[in-house]
Amino acid sequence: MFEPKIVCFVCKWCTSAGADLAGTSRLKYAPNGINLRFMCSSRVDPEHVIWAFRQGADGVLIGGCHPGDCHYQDGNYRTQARVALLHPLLENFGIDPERLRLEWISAAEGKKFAEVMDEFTEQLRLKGPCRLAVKEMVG
Amino acid sequence: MKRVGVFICHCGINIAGVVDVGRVAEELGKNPRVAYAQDYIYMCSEPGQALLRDTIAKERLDAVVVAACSPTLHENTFRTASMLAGLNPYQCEIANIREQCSWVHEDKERATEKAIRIIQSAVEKAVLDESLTPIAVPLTRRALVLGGGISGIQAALDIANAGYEVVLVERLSSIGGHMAQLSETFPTLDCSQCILTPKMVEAGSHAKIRLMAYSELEELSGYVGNFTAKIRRKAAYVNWSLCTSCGDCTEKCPRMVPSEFDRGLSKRKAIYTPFPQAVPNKPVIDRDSCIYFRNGKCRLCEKVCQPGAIDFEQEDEVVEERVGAVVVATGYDLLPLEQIAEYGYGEVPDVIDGLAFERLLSASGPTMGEVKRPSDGKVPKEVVFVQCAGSRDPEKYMPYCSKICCMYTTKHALLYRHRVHDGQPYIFYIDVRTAGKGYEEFYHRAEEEEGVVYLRGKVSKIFRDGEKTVVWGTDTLTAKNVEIAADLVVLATAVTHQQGVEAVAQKTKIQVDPNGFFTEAHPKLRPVESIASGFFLAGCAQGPKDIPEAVAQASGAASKVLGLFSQEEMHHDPTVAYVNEDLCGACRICISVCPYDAREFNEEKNVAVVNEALCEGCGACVAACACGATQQRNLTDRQIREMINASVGV
Amino acid sequence: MGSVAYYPGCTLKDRSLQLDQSARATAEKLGAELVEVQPWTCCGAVPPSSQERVMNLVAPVRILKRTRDAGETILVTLCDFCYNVLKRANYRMRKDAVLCTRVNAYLKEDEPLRDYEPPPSASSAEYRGEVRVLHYLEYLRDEIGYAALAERVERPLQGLRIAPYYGCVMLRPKKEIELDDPENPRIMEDFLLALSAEPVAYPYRNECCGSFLSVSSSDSSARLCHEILASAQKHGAQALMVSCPLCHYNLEARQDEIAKAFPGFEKIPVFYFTQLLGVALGVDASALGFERHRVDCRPVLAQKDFVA
Amino acid sequence: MVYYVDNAVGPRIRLSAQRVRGAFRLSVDELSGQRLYSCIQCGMCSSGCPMAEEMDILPSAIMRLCQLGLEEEVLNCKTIWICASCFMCTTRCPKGIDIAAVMDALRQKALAAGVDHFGPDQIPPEQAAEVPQPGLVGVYRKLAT
Repeated sequence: MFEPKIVCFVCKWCTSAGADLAGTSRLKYAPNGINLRFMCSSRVDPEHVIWAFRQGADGVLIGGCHPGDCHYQDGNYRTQARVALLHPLLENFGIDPERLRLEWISAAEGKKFAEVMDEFTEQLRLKGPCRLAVKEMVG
Repeated sequence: MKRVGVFICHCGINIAGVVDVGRVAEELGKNPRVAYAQDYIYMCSEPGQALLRDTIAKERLDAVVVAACSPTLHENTFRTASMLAGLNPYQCEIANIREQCSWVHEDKERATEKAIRIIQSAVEKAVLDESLTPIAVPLTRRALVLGGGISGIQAALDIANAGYEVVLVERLSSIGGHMAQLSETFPTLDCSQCILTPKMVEAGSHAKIRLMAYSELEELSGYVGNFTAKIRRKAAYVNWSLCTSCGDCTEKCPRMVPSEFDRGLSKRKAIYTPFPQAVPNKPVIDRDSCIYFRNGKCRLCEKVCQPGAIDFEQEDEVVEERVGAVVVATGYDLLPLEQIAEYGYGEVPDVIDGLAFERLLSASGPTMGEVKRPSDGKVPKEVVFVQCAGSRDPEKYMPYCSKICCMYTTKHALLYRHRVHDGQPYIFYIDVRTAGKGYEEFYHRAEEEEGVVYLRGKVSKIFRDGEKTVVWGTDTLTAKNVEIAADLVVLATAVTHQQGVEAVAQKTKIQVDPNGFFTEAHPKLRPVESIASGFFLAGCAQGPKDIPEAVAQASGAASKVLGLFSQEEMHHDPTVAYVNEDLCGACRICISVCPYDAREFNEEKNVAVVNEALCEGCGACVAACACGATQQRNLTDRQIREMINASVGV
Repeated sequence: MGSVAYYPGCTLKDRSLQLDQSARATAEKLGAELVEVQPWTCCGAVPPSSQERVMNLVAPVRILKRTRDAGETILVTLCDFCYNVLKRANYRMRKDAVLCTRVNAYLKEDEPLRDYEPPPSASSAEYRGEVRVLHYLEYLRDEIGYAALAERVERPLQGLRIAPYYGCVMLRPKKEIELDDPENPRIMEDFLLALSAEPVAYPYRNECCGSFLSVSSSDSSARLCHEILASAQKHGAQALMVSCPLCHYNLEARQDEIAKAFPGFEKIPVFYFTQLLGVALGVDASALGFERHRVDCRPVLAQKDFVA
Repeated sequence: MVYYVDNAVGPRIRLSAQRVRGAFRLSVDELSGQRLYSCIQCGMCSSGCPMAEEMDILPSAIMRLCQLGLEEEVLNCKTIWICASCFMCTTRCPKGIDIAAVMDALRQKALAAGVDHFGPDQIPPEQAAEVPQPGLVGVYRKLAT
């Protein structure tokens, strides 16, 4: 079975804490994602997303606080706007926009984190490998 | 090349039961950037920490990665241990392989693979980590309190009594706020003036409090610990240092206007003190009403003032004060009757608001405590109280519950019964909310012992019919419509934000919610702080609340201020944004995205800069920077790229 | 145990003879004799409330006063209405001094008319609630003790699933009755356990059977009774147990009507608690008045060989 | 001229001190020995009433009508004749009001008007012969003068 590689940009205050909660609750989910912990989802530069795809990621998850809950007032709104702009751009690059997913996962939503990881993994399994892998580009 | 050490914790079987820690150590050892890799049963234990310290020294490590539990648990522990071994604490990274790996996966092979990638990614970050020191920020131990109501007074006194100076700014010519207008307070019925005036006097004469009445905040700049406030002292046209408070000027002034303090139920002069117990007890001339200012004649006050304190030439004065913290206690206002269409737009003379009724009940009020209605001065025999007048009405007025009305209306009805023994009070309500110590008992007392008739339903219309004011309501409990030919109607109008709150919010950069109340940093866990550092909230400026709550919040805000002042100097996480000035294209996008005003433009150098004291390190500006000039310390774009590489296994 | 002052009340002398009969037989088995304090009158039958309070209290207080004057400290009664009326009257005599004085004034007035000679020891002192009014169940629980009662059981009612029915006036209002917790009573369940029977737990045990409405609005009463009986059956009861004659009438004598109004309803026997006690203590079934029941109780007992 | 359909809400009721503090409520207070003003309209009496489904006005609403002095509505309702005096409400009232006593007081006031709600002709002889006495006394005492 194809196992997609997922890069997860998670904010420290909500989504990473939610992932920790999934752990303390001993929920089980697919081990395909690696969390990169930022202070805020608004630290995610669109370039980071593109870079991840170029380097062979099959999916990118950005996890932030729910609207209105951002630790930095409105960082998650910026993220939302950036993702909205990035989606058509990805399409232009030939990357299925569904491979970039934005989720609001609070510190209390361990279950949601686990569900999102499972669901996203399954979705990417069906899609197969992302064809913008660096090997292809170079090769 | 930096020598990075990796320590992999077994956490008993919590990690080692799923992740093959031996293999992880082996794999990491193969990474050319890793100088040392070792697994250990409990890294957080004292022997584990000793291992960390000893290895740092022995292997001359420049950075370490501890692969263990969530950084929220032991980042501090391992950074402190690293520091003891002579390493900069910012050279210690945590890889979370418990909560985000071993605890959530069952497939040992794949969990081990994932753990390796998590740690590799942390190693890549550590390789590029800089040694940092927390940013020290100097601190002015002096507080600014905006608003001289009970909350502001309480906060000012608490801070001043702890030995720090306070600048207490009040917009009106006397402190005291709305509490000074109240007759008696629920549920104990102690007289408001009796408990408030001693505090007013104390605040007015405290050696550590600089009271600036009749003043407003003009401008505020700086950041936590280092604010500069410009305060406008409005011209009173009376030299207060000469004034002896004799009152001759007020007595002789021929001009009468409605008294704001008495909610228009009495008249005051154009030169006046708002109420007899005012602090400071000095008059001001109301320029808009003064005959001299209007047509250049009169100056009677000047003639009778023996000390010669009247000064028609006085001008506003802007004073600059340096402070380290700001307590915002700007209070509340009531929704004007004029805005409530169905209750007569304020045009029915015997429809008044709660504060006006307080004045009618007050022994020092316009009627000396006798309840007389405004239209003809008769004692009202049937009084209707209408709750939620403008509250809980998202469609037309305020969506929220004003919180204090249930209790003060109950108090009104009860005090009315005490004053007018054969009077009948009715209270229309939607819910009676009595959450407070002794509140429910107070409500029962009114209902059972005083015969206050509670009617569950909202009044739909109020109109004048001869001498009577007719109230159309319903009693949903019997499902019958009712009408009452009342002699007086008291509306518990919505508690709203203070006038001019937008200006205060704009000057202080404190967030305001859609209803105009200042937003606390966290609704539960940080209820007295603003999200902007250095700003603290007290009283109704943050939301409707009663006196005990306002006082509690004020004391809470004061203790937060004192906590700030107790530090030697302030420290700030150094993982802030910085600018490579050579790359900056001066587009200023960073300035527009910063939620903290930490980004400024240096015109001289023509580059955007970072005020490190204000930067909270969110990274929004870094991501927004089009040319990569702005970076975040220890989370640079390069670091992120390396981390991505490691996590996808490139 | 000797003799115990006993107030049977009108119903037990007329329409619920089996309750009186079985109570006396069981008391005798337990070594106590229920002795009526003569002469007695109707207690008033309706629990006192409203302003008629004073007049309504005269009859029960007279009964209580005569009991005291006869040198008794306890008065045992069986009918729940009598119990409620006497106990509440007694409570008011203890708690309301003004009311007490007024009721006693009425009692003085009827002294010249009295048709009995007070015992020499009796004083004309005002009655102030000195007598303890006990329900027979209460007497069994508190004076004899359920543990002692269990030891006297000759025929344990093993395997008999009985739904105890409390009704209203035996427990309510709590403040004045204080027999048991009105929402979660135990007295009947513990009684059944003492007899080795199996008490059935069901939610309707303290719901109303309709009381006097069976006279004025029999449909209402039938509805309420059906709910009670059906609930007991649903929870596995073979029979119900009551102590109140009116409850018994509503729940048992009217089962024909209930069956008519609610198709599918199956009849279920309703015991007086004294009858079950009698069976358990080995009283001959002929002395327990089973023949007076509309729904024969004996088959349930015969199933287990408790009676022939 | 009446324009209302049957059981229409009816005209707006004019509340006044005279009504809410008037003789009716006071007399119910006195007859029942209860304080109607202590009722907080929680509805517990209604929710547990076994006869509620047959009533036209719930017990808690009866309390309310009394509080407002709406004598006519109360004394002309069916509820007071449907109450079985089971004391469920009395037992559960969080304010300790003996609602059953209030019902008794209301019946008494209604009966004072002279209209009986029950008479000997309404009971079949065979039933009269077997109903236990509390039932007979109860029905006459509560529903007739």
